[in-house]
Amino acid sequence: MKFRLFKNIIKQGFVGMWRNRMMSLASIGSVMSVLIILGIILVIVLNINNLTGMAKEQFDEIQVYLEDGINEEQIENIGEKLRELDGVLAVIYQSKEQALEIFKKEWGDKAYLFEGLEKNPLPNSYIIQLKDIKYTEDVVNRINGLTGIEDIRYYKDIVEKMMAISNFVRAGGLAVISILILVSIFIISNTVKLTVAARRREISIMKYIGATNGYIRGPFILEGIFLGAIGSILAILIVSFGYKYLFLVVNERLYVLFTVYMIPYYEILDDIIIMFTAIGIGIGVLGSIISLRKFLRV
Amino acid sequence: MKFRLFKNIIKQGFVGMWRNRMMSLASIGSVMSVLIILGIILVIVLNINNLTGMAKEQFDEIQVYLEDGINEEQIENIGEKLRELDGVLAVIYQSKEQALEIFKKEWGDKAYLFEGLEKNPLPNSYIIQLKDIKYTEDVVNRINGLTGIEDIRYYKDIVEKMMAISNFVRAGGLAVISILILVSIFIISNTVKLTVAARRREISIMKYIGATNGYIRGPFILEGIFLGAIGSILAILIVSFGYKYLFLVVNERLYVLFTVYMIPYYEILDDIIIMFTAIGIGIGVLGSIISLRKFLRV
Amino acid sequence: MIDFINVSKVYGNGVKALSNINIHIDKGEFVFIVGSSGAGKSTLIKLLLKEEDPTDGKIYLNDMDITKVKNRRIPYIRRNIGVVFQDFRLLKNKTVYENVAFAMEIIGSSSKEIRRQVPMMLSMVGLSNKAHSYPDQLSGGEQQRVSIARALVNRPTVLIADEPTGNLDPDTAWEIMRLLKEINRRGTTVLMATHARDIVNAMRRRVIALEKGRVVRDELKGVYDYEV
Amino acid sequence: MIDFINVSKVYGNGVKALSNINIHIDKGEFVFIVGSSGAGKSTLIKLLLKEEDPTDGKIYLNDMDITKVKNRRIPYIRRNIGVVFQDFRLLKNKTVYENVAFAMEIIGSSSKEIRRQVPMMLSMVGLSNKAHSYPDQLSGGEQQRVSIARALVNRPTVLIADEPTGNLDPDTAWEIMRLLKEINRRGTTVLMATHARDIVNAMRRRVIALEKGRVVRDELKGVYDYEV
Ligand SMILES: Nc1ncnc2c1ncn2[C@@H]1O[C@H](COP(=O)(O)OP(=O)(O)OP(=O)(O)O)[C@@H](O)[C@H]1O
Ligand SMILES: Nc1ncnc2c1ncn2[C@@H]1O[C@H](COP(=O)(O)OP(=O)(O)OP(=O)(O)O)[C@@H](O)[C@H]1O
Ligand SMILES: [Mg+2]
Ligand SMILES: [Mg+2]
Repeated sequence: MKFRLFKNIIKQGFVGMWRNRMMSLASIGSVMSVLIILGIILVIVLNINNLTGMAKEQFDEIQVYLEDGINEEQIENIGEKLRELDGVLAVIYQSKEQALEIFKKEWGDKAYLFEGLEKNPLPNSYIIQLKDIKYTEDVVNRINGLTGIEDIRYYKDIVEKMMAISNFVRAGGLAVISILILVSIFIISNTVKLTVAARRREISIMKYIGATNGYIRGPFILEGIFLGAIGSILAILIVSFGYKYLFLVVNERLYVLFTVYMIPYYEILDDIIIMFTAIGIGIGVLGSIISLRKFLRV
Repeated sequence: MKFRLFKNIIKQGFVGMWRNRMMSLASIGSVMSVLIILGIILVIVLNINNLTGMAKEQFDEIQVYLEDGINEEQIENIGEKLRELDGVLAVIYQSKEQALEIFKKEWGDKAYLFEGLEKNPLPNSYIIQLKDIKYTEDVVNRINGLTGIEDIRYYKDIVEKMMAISNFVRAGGLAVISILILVSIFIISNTVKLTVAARRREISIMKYIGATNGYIRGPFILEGIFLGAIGSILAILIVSFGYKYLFLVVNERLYVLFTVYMIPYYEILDDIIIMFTAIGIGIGVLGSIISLRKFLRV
Repeated sequence: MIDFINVSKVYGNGVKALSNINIHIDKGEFVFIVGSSGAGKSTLIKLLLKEEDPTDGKIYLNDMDITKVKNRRIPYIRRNIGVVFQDFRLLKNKTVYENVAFAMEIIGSSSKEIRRQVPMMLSMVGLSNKAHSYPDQLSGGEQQRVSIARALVNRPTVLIADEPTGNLDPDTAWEIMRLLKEINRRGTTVLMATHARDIVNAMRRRVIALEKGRVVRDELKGVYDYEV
Repeated sequence: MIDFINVSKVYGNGVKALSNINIHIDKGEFVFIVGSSGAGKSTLIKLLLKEEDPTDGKIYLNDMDITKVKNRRIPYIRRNIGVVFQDFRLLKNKTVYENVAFAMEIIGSSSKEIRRQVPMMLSMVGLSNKAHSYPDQLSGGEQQRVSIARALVNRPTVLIADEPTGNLDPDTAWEIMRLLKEINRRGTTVLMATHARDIVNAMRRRVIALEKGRVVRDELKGVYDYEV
């Protein structure tokens, strides 16, 4: 008997969805719209975040200029000490000759301007790659204690600004997404509420002829799940194909500047599928339950 | 009599809104939510656009290096010709001594490295400010025809990339906003459709006792206007205060890096008020009219 | 006044509700329409109100062929007819007073007229003390009487009533019938679908009997049926 | 079986619908409840169904005090009672067949039982040919008969009917009455609010008369009133 009841509930969920086609479309449309908007924001936030992360990586270097007078052994010595510091990933030696080469390369066809130099004015240096940008301050303080160091060049200001931007974008993105999820639950629960309100009479009649709350709630919740699931599938398709298209277009037209900075669509797909399905179905169920509460008290 | 009818319609609009409190709240909430989302996207797009615009301005310069051998008069002559070119806003002369000063300044406390130079390797130059970046190519072509020019340095690649970004952001922003407006009309018209569906019986009864379509439509449209207007006022308040807060926070915490790049909140306010009010009321009216059509055929 | 000429009605699902109906009703007549459940009485009334369109035939009301009338004109036709619906059709979110007043508002009556006319109608159907109740707060018979008050308040030239006493006890039913008789005496044409054998037999007015969508009897001073 | 003990009902807006009602009904009785429009008949029935709660007093059904019953248990009480509502209360988006079948589905009947029982009930109320119509496509009387079929399909121990013949012609009404009599003969307690004087007078069963919310008459083998 229990199984028969269950079968009836499922059947009614489907039948209800079909008989209230227009309203079902409205609900699916709302779930879909909200998830698409969420997707757009998500893509923007993820990409900005990604960009910041990449920029951060490029500034996690410290350049240590060595005094001109020290000998090979001392240089080696300093190198050893640097390598031992906490947070240091790698240490690369750059002799003054290498530095001049790089310098000239940077000036390109204007390099002849420096041909007239009496002697190489550039110092020997170590380039330190950090495990993470957050170690900058620590490492710099330690290096200051070493002898034979002429100057330390690091991107403290830029580093700090980048960190601030990164945190700001992450927090902002989180806030926007939270607001959006709240907004979407609000919209959907309103839609479902109106759907339920339009069937208020139906619900009260069911109660009057002896249907239990569970029996009445069942099909509505199932309907909510169906609607949410369909809405999220549509949204997943639209957002992922949309992003894929965008990615490919960008890839073609602006390849030099952009491609590396955009998260590839296949990396984002899994997250979107899991997130959207969960949110879509969650919204459907939540909306149904919230909306039914009031009308079941007959 | 006409006036009495009109008064009745207005009264019914208000009464209808009040008696269907829950559904009115739902509609207002939807208009508001959509406009807030629109506002967020709008603020993002406007700011990115603004940033690109500013970056563009910084690259609308062409630097023209002059041959070392030419005399004062020839230099003057070239300057005159440059000034006469189409699209040129201003032309500034930079002597080789000034160039070296700037060069040294850029190197800061490492400037002593260049003390040993036998002679100033830098050339005299003109810096051309363009009216708009789009004139770059033209101007460069003309300058190539002049004598006494050693080299022209302009940011063609960067310019082109910036233009591409700018166009991309503008088009993307437009697309996102268009989608959002469509989505919002869809959501609202669904909400109103459900509201109307819930009052379908009411409408058909009115028709059966002899009310004209205009008489029935009036209060609903008025209700739509009220709901849209209230929704947009709330959205305006939230978006503008939100943006103001964000602006002030950014101003305080990240002032060096950011403030100049963010559009001040007072500049954005007018646009938001006009845009949101128009869209809110438009959505309300459109939603009502679309939703009523079907039910008036009794 | 009212003419049905060869009227047939087949509903969308194939149900033949009326076949080849010919009825002529003069101004000022009082006509009962009787017939078993599902005979087509309500359908006949729905055709007059243009709630449904006939599949065939012509219907004249006040010498106008209403089967040809434009959608925009329908409300003005309905305003000449007061209707008591079988399912009442009251506006749920308006009080009794507002429901009756609404019928006056839509034709643009002055609020002075409304304030005078509505309470009078309500007292005539015995509902003065329920003026500010909502339809949900009324008994079945009370709702039916609100529906009657609304149908009469604009003094229509034709009154159509679909079982206006179905939910009323005999005493109240007779009071309503006295009201309809009075209104008819003052010149209003009355068309009433009913199952109330007592009333039909006692009133001795014209009776049109329907059976399976056909007119099987049409007599002046008739009775409900011959089994009495 | 059914006991009303000092029951009063005052609606939220202050209307005193019932005052101090005391009624005892035995298993297997057939009881008419009569009274003018607004006397409190429907309210009495709504109390039995827990559609409304009494302001005062106790109501026993099958020796259970239903005024104290928990919300969760209400559906199970209602399943013992078949109800014909004055306003039919059919599910608009289900066909006639589905409406009747639904009452069986909710108590978990097998589809075999449903397929046997529903057509039988529909033929008993004369609606076999309307099984697949929606309520909107039915005449008033047909809707009322669907409501009766739904009330009877689960063979309830108590049948409550609120003016089950209000929209029916006399012939159909008598057929329904024969059905109710038969069901009563098989042991079902029947409680019927009605205005049908003919029927009450012909049946000679117990009559409880209400007037302004009070029991003014309670007779075995009674009549509708003394004016007959
Ligand atoms: N909208 C509809 N669609 C399909 N069939 C309909 C519709 N309305 C009525 N019918 C059918 O048409 C026939 C006549 O219905 P009608 O309502 O005119 O009967 P009636 O004489 O008013 O009956 P009652 O006395 O029970 O109210 C019935 O068989 C009914 O089922
Ligand atoms: N929900 C409600 N709120 C307030 N008053 C109500 C409500 N329901 C009914 N009433 C009032 O209670 C009284 C009794 O109503 P009830 O429906 O019981 O009458 P009834 O005997 O069934 O009448 P009828 O024969 O007309 O159906 C009436 O005066 C009615 O206006
Ligand atoms: Mg009918
Ligand atoms: Mg009643």
